[in-house]
Amino acid sequence: MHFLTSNAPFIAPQNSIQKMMLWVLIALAPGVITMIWQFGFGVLINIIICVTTCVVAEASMLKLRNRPILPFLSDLSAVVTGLLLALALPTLAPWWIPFIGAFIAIVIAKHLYGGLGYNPFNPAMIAFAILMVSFPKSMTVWMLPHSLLPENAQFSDALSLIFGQSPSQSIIDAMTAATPLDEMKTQLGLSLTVEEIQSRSIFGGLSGQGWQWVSAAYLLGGIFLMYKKVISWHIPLGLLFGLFIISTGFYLFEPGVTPSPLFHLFSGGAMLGAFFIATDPVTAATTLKGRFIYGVLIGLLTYIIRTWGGYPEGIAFAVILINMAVPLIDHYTQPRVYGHK
Amino acid sequence: MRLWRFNGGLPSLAEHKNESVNFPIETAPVPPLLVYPLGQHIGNAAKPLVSTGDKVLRGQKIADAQGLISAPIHAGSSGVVTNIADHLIPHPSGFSAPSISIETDGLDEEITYVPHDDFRQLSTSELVDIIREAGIVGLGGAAFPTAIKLNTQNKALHIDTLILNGAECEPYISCDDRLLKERPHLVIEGIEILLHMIRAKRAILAIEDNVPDTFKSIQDAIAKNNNPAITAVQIPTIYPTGGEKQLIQTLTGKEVPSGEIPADIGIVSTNVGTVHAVQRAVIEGKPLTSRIITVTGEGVKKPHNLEVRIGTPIQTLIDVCHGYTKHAERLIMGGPMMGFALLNDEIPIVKATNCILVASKEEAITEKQAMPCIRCGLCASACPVSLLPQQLYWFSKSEQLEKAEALNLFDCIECGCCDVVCPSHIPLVQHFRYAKSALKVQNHDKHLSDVARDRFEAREERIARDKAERAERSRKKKAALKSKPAKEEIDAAVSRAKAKKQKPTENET
Amino acid sequence: MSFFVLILLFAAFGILLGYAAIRFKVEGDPIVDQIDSVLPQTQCGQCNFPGCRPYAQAIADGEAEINQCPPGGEAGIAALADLLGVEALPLNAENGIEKATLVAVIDEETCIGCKLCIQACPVDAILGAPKHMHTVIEAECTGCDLCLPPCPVECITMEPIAKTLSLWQWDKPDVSQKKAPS
Amino acid sequence: MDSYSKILKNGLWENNQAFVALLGLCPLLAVSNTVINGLVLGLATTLTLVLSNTVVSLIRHQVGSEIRLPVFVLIIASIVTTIELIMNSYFYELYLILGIFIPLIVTNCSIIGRAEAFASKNPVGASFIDGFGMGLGFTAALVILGAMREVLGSGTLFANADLMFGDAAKDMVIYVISDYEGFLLAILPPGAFIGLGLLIALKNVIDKRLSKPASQSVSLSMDAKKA
Amino acid sequence: MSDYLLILVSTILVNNFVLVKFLGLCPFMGVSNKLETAMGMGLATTFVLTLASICSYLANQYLLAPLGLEYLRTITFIVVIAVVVQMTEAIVHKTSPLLHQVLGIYLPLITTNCAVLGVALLSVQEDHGFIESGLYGFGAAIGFSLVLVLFSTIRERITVSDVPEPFKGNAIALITAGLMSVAFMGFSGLIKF
Amino acid sequence: MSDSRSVLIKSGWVLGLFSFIGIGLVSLTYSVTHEKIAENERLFILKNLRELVPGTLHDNDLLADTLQIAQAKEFAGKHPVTIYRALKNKKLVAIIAAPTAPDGYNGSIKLLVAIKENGELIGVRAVSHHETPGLGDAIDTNKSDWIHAFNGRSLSNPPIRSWHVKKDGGDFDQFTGATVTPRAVVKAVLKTLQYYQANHSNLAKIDG
Ligand SMILES: Cc1cc2nc3c(=O)[nH]c(=O)nc-3n(C[C@H](O)[C@H](O)[C@H](O)COP(=O)(O)O)c2cc1C
Ligand SMILES: Cc1cc2nc3c(=O)[nH]c(=O)nc-3n(C[C@H](O)[C@H](O)[C@H](O)COP(=O)(O)O)c2cc1C
Ligand SMILES: Cc1cc2nc3c(=O)[nH]c(=O)nc-3n(C[C@H](O)[C@H](O)[C@H](O)COP(=O)(O)O)c2cc1C
Ligand SMILES: Cc1cc2nc3c(=O)[nH]c(=O)nc-3n(C[C@H](O)[C@H](O)[C@H](O)CO)c2cc1C
Ligand code: SF4
Ligand code: SF4
Ligand code: SF4
Ligand code: SF4
Ligand code: FES
Repeated sequence: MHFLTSNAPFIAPQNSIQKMMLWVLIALAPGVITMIWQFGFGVLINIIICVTTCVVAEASMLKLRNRPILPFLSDLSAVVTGLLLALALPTLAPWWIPFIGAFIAIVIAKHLYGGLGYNPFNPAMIAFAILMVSFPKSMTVWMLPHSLLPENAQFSDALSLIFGQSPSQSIIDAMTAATPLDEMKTQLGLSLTVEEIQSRSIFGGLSGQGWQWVSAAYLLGGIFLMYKKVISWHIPLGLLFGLFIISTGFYLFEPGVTPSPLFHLFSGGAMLGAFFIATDPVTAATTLKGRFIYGVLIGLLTYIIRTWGGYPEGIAFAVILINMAVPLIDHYTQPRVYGHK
Repeated sequence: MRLWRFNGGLPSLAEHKNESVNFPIETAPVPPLLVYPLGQHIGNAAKPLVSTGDKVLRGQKIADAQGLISAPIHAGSSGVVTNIADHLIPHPSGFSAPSISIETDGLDEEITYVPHDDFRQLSTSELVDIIREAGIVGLGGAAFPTAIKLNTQNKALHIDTLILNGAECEPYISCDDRLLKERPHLVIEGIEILLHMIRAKRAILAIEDNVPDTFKSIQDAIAKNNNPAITAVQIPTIYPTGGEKQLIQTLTGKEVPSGEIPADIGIVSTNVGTVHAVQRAVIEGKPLTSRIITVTGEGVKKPHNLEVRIGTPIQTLIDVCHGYTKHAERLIMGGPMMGFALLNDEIPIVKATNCILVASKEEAITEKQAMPCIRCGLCASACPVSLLPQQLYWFSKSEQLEKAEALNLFDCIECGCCDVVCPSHIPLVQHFRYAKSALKVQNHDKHLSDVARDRFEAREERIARDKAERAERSRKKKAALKSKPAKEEIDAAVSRAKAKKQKPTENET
Repeated sequence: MSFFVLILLFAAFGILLGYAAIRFKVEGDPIVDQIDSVLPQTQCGQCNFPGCRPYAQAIADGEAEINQCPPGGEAGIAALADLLGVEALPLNAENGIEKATLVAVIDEETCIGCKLCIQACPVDAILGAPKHMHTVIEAECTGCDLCLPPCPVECITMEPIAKTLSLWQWDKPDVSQKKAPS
Repeated sequence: MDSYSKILKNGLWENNQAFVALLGLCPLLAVSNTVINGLVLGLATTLTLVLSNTVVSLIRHQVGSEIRLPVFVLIIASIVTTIELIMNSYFYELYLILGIFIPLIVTNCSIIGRAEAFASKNPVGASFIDGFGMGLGFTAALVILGAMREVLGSGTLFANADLMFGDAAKDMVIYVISDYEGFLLAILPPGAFIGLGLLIALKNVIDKRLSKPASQSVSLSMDAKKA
Repeated sequence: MSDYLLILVSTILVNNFVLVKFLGLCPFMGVSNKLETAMGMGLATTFVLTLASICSYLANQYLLAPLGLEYLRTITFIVVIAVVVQMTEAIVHKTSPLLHQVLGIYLPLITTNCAVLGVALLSVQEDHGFIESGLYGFGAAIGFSLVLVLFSTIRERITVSDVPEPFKGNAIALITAGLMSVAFMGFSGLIKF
Repeated sequence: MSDSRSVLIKSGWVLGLFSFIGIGLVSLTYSVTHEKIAENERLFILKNLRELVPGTLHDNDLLADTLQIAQAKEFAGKHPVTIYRALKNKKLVAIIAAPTAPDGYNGSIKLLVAIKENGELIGVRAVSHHETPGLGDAIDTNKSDWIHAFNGRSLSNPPIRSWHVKKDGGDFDQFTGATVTPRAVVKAVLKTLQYYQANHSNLAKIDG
C-alpha cells in the first residue's frame, strides 16, 4: 500500500491570524462603545468609512498584485487597521479624511511593502501622521464629549460637518474644542498653571471629560488581550512605564506647570497606543527584551513630543519613529540560546 | 527533588496515548522476509559478514561495525540470506540503500548465548565490549552506538549522574511506558549495570506526570531493589521534555554547552528501552534483535505495543494489529511531531523505530497553507532552545543561510513546537531542515573547492618549478653543446624527439 | 588681486596631495584573496581567464564583470555582489550556463594510457602511468571538462555525482504567496 | 564609440541620473516643489553639466590621478559660481528661492559622476552630448516631479513663472483645482521622497511594457535553468 | 552650554540633514543596502564632515573674510573639502583596506556629498563661531549616520519582503525614506526658532 | 626620489594653474556683476517696504533712514527691532517697524508694521515665520487675507481691550483650530502701536 508523504510536525496548528485579529476586534469593543457614547455617531461614521475603504483597498491591491484575495481578506488584518485608524481620527473629520487615511494605510504603508507581515511601519499610524501633517486643520477639530455639548447641537450638525456643508460657525465653535492634551499644551505655553487649566470644563478627574472613560475602556480591552495571550505584557507595560517614569520625573521636578503622570496615562492615545497600536506584531520588536525596550522608548518619546514638540499628541509619531529602530532593537536583544554563554 | 523549567515547549499537546497504552506488549510473529539496512545507526554503515545463500541463525552477527562509530547487526531469526542489495530504507529522502535480506525458515533457531549472571564481576571495558558486540544503539531516537556513550573512562570524563529517559513526550507513543509497566525490574537491573559501568553517584529515572500508575510500579520496583542511588522522578508533561537537553535542564538545571555532549558536564542519559537492551545483552548474552514498538493511529484496527524483530516489514505489524481501517491515509515512522512519512509499508523496522503511526486525515495534516509571518513571536516563546525561529525563517526563506547559521540554526532540535504554534501556519521546521541540509552541502562544496584550490596551486607551482628546471637544464646543455659540439649527440636528440612525437599516433591505431 | 593668495594655497594643496599619493601608496590587494575564496575553484576557464585566481584578480581590477563564472552560478554571483557591494547581474550566457556538477569517469577498457588528460587536469585529479589505464579520483575532480578535448580516444565521460544520504537535501517549502491557499 | 543619439537616449531615459542612477537627489527633491523652481534649477544644472563635461574632457590627459578630484571640483565650482553670480544679478528672487541649492550644484553628484564616469574617458564631442542629455534628463525629472508636487500640494501649476519670465508670465499660473485645501504632504519633504519613488515605479512599469517581448524569452530560459 | 545642546538636537533630529534638509541623499540611497556598510559610511562621513566644517570655518574666517573674497567661498570650501577627503581616503586605503573596499566608490563621493559643502555654507550663513561650526558639522553627520543606519536595517528587511515588482529596489527605498521623513516630522517644534 | 619630486611639483602647478583659470573667471564675472547684485539686495528689501509705504508717499531713501532698537523692552522680545522712517519734505509721514512676535506656535514671527504719522495702521505683513503649513500660515498674504484686517486700525479702533482674538473676547478673527498664531500677531502689532504712541515725538524728530 502506498501513502502520501509530507513533513513533520503533522499536528494541526492551534492558532490562526484570523483568530488573533478577531480577539483584537473583540477587545476593542468596550472602547468603541464608550467612544460612541461619549462622542456620538461621528465615531461610527469614521469606523464605517475607514473599515470599508481598508477592505476594498486591500482586495483591490491583492487583485492587482495577483495574490489570492479570500484568504488574505478573511485574515481581518485590514479590518483591524481600519478600526484603529478610525479610533485615532477626530470625531468630526470630514468624510474624505478617513477615506484618504485608509487608502494610505493599506496601499502605501502596507501593500507597497508586500502586504500583511512585511510593512516596517504601522499602517494606521503612518496614515494618521500623514493626515496630521497634510490636513492639520481638519485633524485638530475634536467634538466635545456629550456631557459638555450645548443644548442646541444636534446629531445632524455633526453629520453636516462630516459631509461638507458647514453649519453656522457658532455651532461649530460650540461643538468643537481642542483635545485636553492640546488645550493643556497651548495654555501651558501661555504660562498658566496646570491647576488653572484643569479647572476648565473639558477636564475631568483624571484627564479630560469623556476621555478618561474611553481610556479606561481601552485598558480593560487590553487586559483582556493579554489574558488571551494575543499580546504579551512587554510592550504595553513598557510603554506605560516609560511614559509614567518620565512624566513623574518632570512632575516632581516642576510641579504646577507639569501635568500629572495620571493625566498623561489617561489622556490622548496612551492606552489605545499601549495595548493596540504599539503591539501591532508586524511592526513591533519580536524578542521579549526588545519589546520592553521598544515600549519604553515609545513612552519616552511620546512624552517628549507631547511636551516639547509641535504636536499635542505624540503616540503616532513615537510609534513610527521607534518602528524604524525595530530591526536594530531586535538585533541587539537576542535571547541567550540554550547552551550558549 | 527540585525541578527546573526549560523555555517554552507545548504544555497542552493532546496526548493520544490511551489508544495503545492499555494493552500488554505482544510479540510479533516472524515475518517471511527480514530486511536489514546496513546503515541504521549514526556513524559508518556496517560491513556485511554474510553473502547470498548463506544460512543464518537468530542472534548471528550478519554485519560488523566498520570504524569507530558504528554498530554490528544481528539476524532476527533463522533463514537464508537472499540478497545484499539496495532496498527502500526508512528515511525521509525515500532513498534505497544497501541492505541484507533474509528469507526466514520459520524454525527460529538461535545461536547459543553467553549469559553473565553477575555483571559486577565484569570490568567496564568487558561490559563495553559486550554492549558493542550486541549491536546496541540508542533506542530513544538518535541511534547512537551505546557502547561509545558508556565508555566514559576511555575519555577520562567524570560522570556524576545517569539520567534514564522515560519521558516519552511525543503524542501517541507508549512503548517506553508499557516497558516500564511490565518489566520494571529488568530496567532497574539495566540501570545498575550502567551505574556500575560509568561509576555515577546517582541515577534518575524521569517519567512524565501523566502516567501515575507507571510511576507507582517503577517506585515499587526501586523499593524492592533497594539501591539508594536510583530514584524515580515525575516531571511535568510538557513537550519536548523528553529531549535530552531539555530533560537534563529539567532535572539538574544545567545546560549542555552548544556543540558538546552531556558527558562533558558529567551526565550520561539513555532511553529506558536502551537500558532494557543492555540488561538483556549482559545478563542473557542476547544481542539486540528486537525492540518494543507502538503501532497506533486511527488507520489501524487495533493499536498496540509489540515486541518486534528488527528488520520486520511494517506490513507484518499492521497485520498483527488486524489491518488498516478505511481511514488510513498516512504512514508515519515516529511520532506526529518529529516522525517522517513513509511511501509504503514494505519498509522495514530499524533499531531507531519506536512508533508506527497510521494516521487518518484528521490526525495528520497535509501540506500547510502558509500565510506571511506576522512576527508575532509566538514561535520564539515556544522554542525550548530559545532560538528566534521567525528570524531563522526569514533568512532560510531568502537563502541567507549564513545569517541563519549565525543565529544558531544548528542548535535547533527540530522539535516542531514553533511550527505548531505559528498562527500563520508556516512550515518552520521544514525550512530549518532545508537550511541545515543546504548548509551542509554548501560546506561540503566549500571544502571541495578549497581542496581544488590547494591542488591547483600545488600543480602550478610544480609546473613552474619544472619549467625553471628544464630551462636551467637546456641552458646548461646549450653551454655544454657550445663547448663540445658533437654531431652525433644532436642527431640522437632529434631522433628521440621524433620518436616521442610519433608515440601518440601509434597508440591511436 | 588678493586672490593670488588662494591660488598659492591651492597649489600647495596640490603638492600635499602629490605627497600623500606617494606616502600612502598601497601595494597588494587582499580583496583578491577574498574574491578567490568565493569562486568555485573549478579552474575551468569558462570565465575567459586561465583559472579562478586570475579571474579574481580581474574582478578586483575592475576589468571583468562578476557574472562570468558558470560553475559558480547565480549563487556565486550573489556572493560576489554581496562581497563587493554591487548589484547582482544575471549570468553572462556567453560564458556558459549553470549546470549540475559532474565528475569525469574514464572508461578503463578504452583508455590507452596516453597521459594527455593528466596534463590537462588543473587539479591533478587523474592518476595513471604511461601506457597504463588512468582513473579519476572522484573526490578531487572538479568537473571542469578540460580533460575531455585532449583525449584521443574519447574515453572520458562526465557523469552525475551519485546521491548520498549525507548530502541529501530536504525540500524547500514553497514560499511564493501567489498560490491560493485552498 | 556610441552614436550621439544613443548617448542622448542614455541620458534622457536609460541611465537617467534621477530615476536610475539616483544621483543629484538633493536638489531634485529639495527644489521640486514647483515646476518653475525645478525648471530653473534644471537648466542651471544642465548648463553646468555641459560646460564641465566639455572642459573635463578637454583636459583629461593632463591631470594625474592624485589631483584629479580637486581639479574637477575646482572646475565645476568655478562654473557654478559664475552661473550663480549671473543669476544673482538677473534673476534675484528666483535666486533667493533656490537658496543654497545653487552653490550646491557644485556637489550635485551627477555632475562629478559624469565627469568621472564619462567625460574623463571620452572625447569632447561625446562628452558635450552626454552632458546635454544627462542635464535634460535631470531637468525633465525635476519638472515632472515639480508638476506632480505642485498640483497635489497647492493645486497650481507654473506658480512664480513671473520670476523667471518677467511680469508678463503672471498669467501663466494655472489653477488646476480651484479652492483646493492642498495635500500638504506633497510639498513637504516626505512628499518629495514618495513622489520620486512613485515616478521610479512608473518608469519601471513602462520599461517592462516596452521590453516585454524580449524579456519573456530571457525569463523563460532562466526558469528552464533553474528547473 | 544649552546652546550647544540645541545645535545638536536641531541638526540630528529636528532639521535632520537628510530627511528634512535634503542634503547628502545620494550616499544615503547608495550605501544603505547593508548595515555594516552603512556604519562604515556613517563613520567616514562623521569624520570628514566635522573636519571639513572646521577647516571651512578657518578658511572663511582667516582667509576669505580678511581678503574680501567671500564670493570665492564655494570654490574655496569645495577644494578644501576635496583635499580633506582625498587625504582621508589615502590614509584609510593604507590602514584599513577592508573599510576601503566596503566604502568603495563612496569615499571620493563624500566630496560630492552635498551635506559636506552644505554644512560649510550653512554654518557661515548662520554666523557660527569655531566650536559651533564643529558641533554643527558633527551634529549634521550624526544625524546623517543615524538615519543611514536605521534606513539600512529597514532596507535589509525590505529586500526579503514581497514588494510588488515595479517597486522593488529604489522605488520602495525612496518611499521608505519618505515615511521616515514623515516620522521625523514628529520632532518638528522641538526647537523654536 | 627625483621621480616623486617631479610628481609633487607637477600636481602643485597643475592645481595652481587650474585654480588660476577658475578663480580668474569667477573674479572677472564678479567684477562685472557685483554692483548689480548689491543693488538687487537693496531693492529686495525696499520692495517689501514699498508695498506698505508706496514711493509716492515719501521722498527719502527708506533704507538710509533707519533706527535700531536693540533692547526692545516695549516689544516684549529680545530681538532687536529696526524702524524705517518715511519722510516727505523732511517731515515724518509714516514709519515701518520690523518687530518680531516671539510667541508663535513654532517660534518667532517676523513682521513689518507700517504706521501713519497719526498712529493709524497702514498695514501689516509677515516677513518670515515657521507656523504650521495649512494652519498657522494664513498670516501670509498669499495664503489668506487675514492680515489685511489690520489696515486702518489704531489704538482706538478697536479700543485697547478689544485688541484680542475673538476667542479671548476681542475683535480679531482667529483661524479655525489655530488661535496661537493670530494671538501672537495681534499682540505684537498692539505693542508696536503702543511703542509708536509712546515714542512718537522721538521718532518724528528730524535731525539736521
Ligand atoms: C554525531 C554525534 C556524535 C556523538 N558523539 C558522542 C560521543 O562521543 N560520546 C557520547 O557519549 N555521546 C555522543 N553522542 C550522543 C549524544 O550525546 C546524544 O546522546 C545522542 O545524540 C542522542 O540524542 P537525541 O536523540 O536527543 O538526539 C553523539 C551524537 C551524535 C549525533
Ligand atoms: C524533541 C525531542 C524529543 C525527544 N523525546 C524523547 C522521549 O520522549 N523519550 C526518549 O527516550 N527520547 C527522546 N528523545 C531523544 C533523546 O533526546 C535522546 O536521544 C535519548 O534520550 C538518548 O537516549 P538513547 O541514546 O538511549 O536513545 C527526544 C529527542 C528530541 C530531539
Ligand atoms: C500639528 C499642529 C500644528 C498646529 N499649528 C498651529 C499653528 O501653526 N498656529 C496655531 O495657531 N495653532 C496651531 N495648532 C493648534 C493649536 O495646537 C491649538 O489647538 C490651537 O491654537 C488652539 O486654538 P483653538 O482655541 O482655536 O482651538 C496646531 C495644532 C497641531 C495639532
Ligand atoms: C495586537 C494587534 C495589534 C495591531 N495593531 C495594528 C495597528 O496599530 N495598526 C495597524 O495598521 N494594524 C494593526 N494590526 C493589524 C495588522 O497586524 C496590521 O494590519 C499589519 O501591520 C499589516 O501588515 C494589529 C494586529 C494585532 C494582532
Ligand atoms: S509564530 Fe509564525 S507568524 Fe509568529 S513570528 Fe513565528 S513564524 Fe512568524
Ligand atoms: S523546531 Fe527548532 S526552532 Fe522550532 S521550536 Fe524546536 S528547536 Fe526551536
Ligand atoms: S569559470 Fe569559474 S570555475 Fe571556471 S575558472 Fe573561471 S572562475 Fe574558476
Ligand atoms: S578529471 Fe577532468 S573534469 Fe575532473 S578536474 Fe580533472 S580535468 Fe577536470
Ligand atoms: S546631490 Fe546631494 S549627495 Fe548627491
